[in-house]
Amino acid sequence: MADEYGEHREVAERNLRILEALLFASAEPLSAAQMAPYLGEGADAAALLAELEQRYASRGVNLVRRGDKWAFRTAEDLGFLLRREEEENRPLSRAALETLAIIAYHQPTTRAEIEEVRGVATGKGTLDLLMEAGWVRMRGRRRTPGRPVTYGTTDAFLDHFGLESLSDLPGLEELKGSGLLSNRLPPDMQIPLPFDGPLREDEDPLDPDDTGGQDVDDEA
Amino acid sequence: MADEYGEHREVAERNLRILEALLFASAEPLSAAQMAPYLGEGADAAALLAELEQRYASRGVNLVRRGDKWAFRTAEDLGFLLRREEEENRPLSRAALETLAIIAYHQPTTRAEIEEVRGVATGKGTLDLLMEAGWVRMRGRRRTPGRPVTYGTTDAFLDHFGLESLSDLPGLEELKGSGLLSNRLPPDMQIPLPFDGPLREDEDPLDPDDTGGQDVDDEA
Amino acid sequence: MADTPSDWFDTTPVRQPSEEDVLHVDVNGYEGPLDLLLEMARRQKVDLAAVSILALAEQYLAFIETVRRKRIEVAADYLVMAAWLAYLKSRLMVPQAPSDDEPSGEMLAAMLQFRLKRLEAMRDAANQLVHRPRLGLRVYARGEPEPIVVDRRSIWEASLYDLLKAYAGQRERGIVSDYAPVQRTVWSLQDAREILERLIGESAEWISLDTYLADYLASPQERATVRASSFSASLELVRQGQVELRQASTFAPLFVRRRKTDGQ
Repeated sequence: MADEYGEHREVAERNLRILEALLFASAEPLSAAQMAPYLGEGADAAALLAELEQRYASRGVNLVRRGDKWAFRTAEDLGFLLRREEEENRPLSRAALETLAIIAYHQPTTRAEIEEVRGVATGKGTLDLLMEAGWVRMRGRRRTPGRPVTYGTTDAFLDHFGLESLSDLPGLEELKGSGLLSNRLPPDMQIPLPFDGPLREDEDPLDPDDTGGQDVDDEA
Repeated sequence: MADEYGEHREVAERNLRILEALLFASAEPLSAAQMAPYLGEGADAAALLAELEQRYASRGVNLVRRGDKWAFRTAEDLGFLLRREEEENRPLSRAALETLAIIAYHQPTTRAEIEEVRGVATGKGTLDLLMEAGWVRMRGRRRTPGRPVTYGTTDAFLDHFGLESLSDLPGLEELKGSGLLSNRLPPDMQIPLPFDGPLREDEDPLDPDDTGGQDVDDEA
Repeated sequence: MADTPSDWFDTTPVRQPSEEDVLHVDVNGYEGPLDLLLEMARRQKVDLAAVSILALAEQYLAFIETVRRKRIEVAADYLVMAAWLAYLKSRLMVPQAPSDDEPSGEMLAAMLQFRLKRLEAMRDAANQLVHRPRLGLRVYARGEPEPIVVDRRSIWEASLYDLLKAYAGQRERGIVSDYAPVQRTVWSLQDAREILERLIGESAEWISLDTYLADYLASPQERATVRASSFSASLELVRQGQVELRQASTFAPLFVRRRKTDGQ
């Protein structure tokens, strides 16, 4: 009896080795049916795969099931090994800088309003980039037709630009004084006071599925 | 004491999992130095790799050493199962294979020496082809008149032909014993062994513009 | 899974089995004179160490002679070897004089034997190498490697000054476009036609077009568009039979008048 069992184990081990090699070398996940022809007569591929799955469960590489197919994959908790971050310093593009400035001064503001000030359409990538940089956030939705998303700046924005609060942003007179704005400006020109408090009267909270840089304007 | 050992094992297991993940993920062999940054502080990469090699020795996938690098490869005895349709798209010519063997066993060696062994001029395409395959590299220049380029094999050569190191070259011992690796008669002189380490005394580094299969002999 | 092993190394240029064939073989079939010699030695079916170098030299020389008699071009390598073997043969056959500094025939023969053995050894080595369990033929790497993904995280650089400059710049741009609209007058064909019809009225006199348009041509910015549009409009009126145009010569003033209708 012991002999028979030993022989059985030996056959099973050989089959397990074959499965290991097949799964390792394959460029795509394999089904039990695809691997069965390589196994010895009468082998139970499903049972062998279950055993292999068990054996690798605690290893750095796991045998995982994808639909009815199997593949070796790096253990999920070690996924970080396969990622490497490289940081790259890059100047912000002019479009992004302008968009950010408008959001900073005019917040809460919508994409349409940004475009009105800039005089050109704002690429979705620009807003995405500013949100990815952590400087701009979606605040809510304006209570106007189309319910456009309102944008505002973040604490990281203040932090990066060395501002204690938005009220530190220079006003009209200061901009003139520093020469950034010329003196021949129309007398009615105004620079808004940025507002980053809680939602305003004309703002609704974001919808539950407003997560990324989505904007209902796009779907219109 | 038992606790300390247990803790030590736990750390080792985690490091083994990391090595498994890294080596499984990569198609190319990795050196201990490349993997060390991912291991915990003070980990002995060499000892861990030896342990991993041992663990996988009887599996369908083995951890093999290729020069100073390591890689997971399917077990040699299962090769017959895995043979793929594609096989080799362009088999090596006899001239290329002989040249490769001469470089492997006689390295560092020059083109003139290769030609001496073969008794025939080596087409330039032959060396190019071997370098393109990634098996042969230019090592340096011999400190003799004409400063001929010296050639040697690469880690990819070891990997492709399943050799742990050059000392695994088939029949090396007998060749050494019979004096057939020497360049001249009488064969009772000191027998040079294939050497792919750093530049030898009689080798200079390559010139800055030695990139491809160029050889100063050609320009002469 | 292919079942034919890639045994190409052993199957490359098939060697001639009989002595007869050798004589007809193209020298180009060999990888040089050493290869040819090795082939001849092998055909003696003895260990290379036991091969008679003298007999080999004679066989080689005879072969080259045959080939040359057939006026087949023989590569220089083969001729150099033939010359060397002729020399070797003479050294082997003539006893060495004591005063002779040249290498003995035996030494030369040993050297040739060594080279043949070394070439054969390298060939065997190549054969063994190629039949090793090679990567991608018998041994496989991970079929679906998981490459390391490099996340390029951009650290955006912008100063408060950049930000303020961008903002001020935009606000000023907006103002400039509000206060200094660049207006360009363009006479449409429709406008030109209406003006022209009004000016010509019922005048049947030949009057130059420029005279009619004098008021409008005063402004230099508008001169081109006024001329172009009214000329086009006048052509249209001619086509409709309402006016007539006359020009004495190229670039001369263009005269226009109302066309007389029949029965008037």
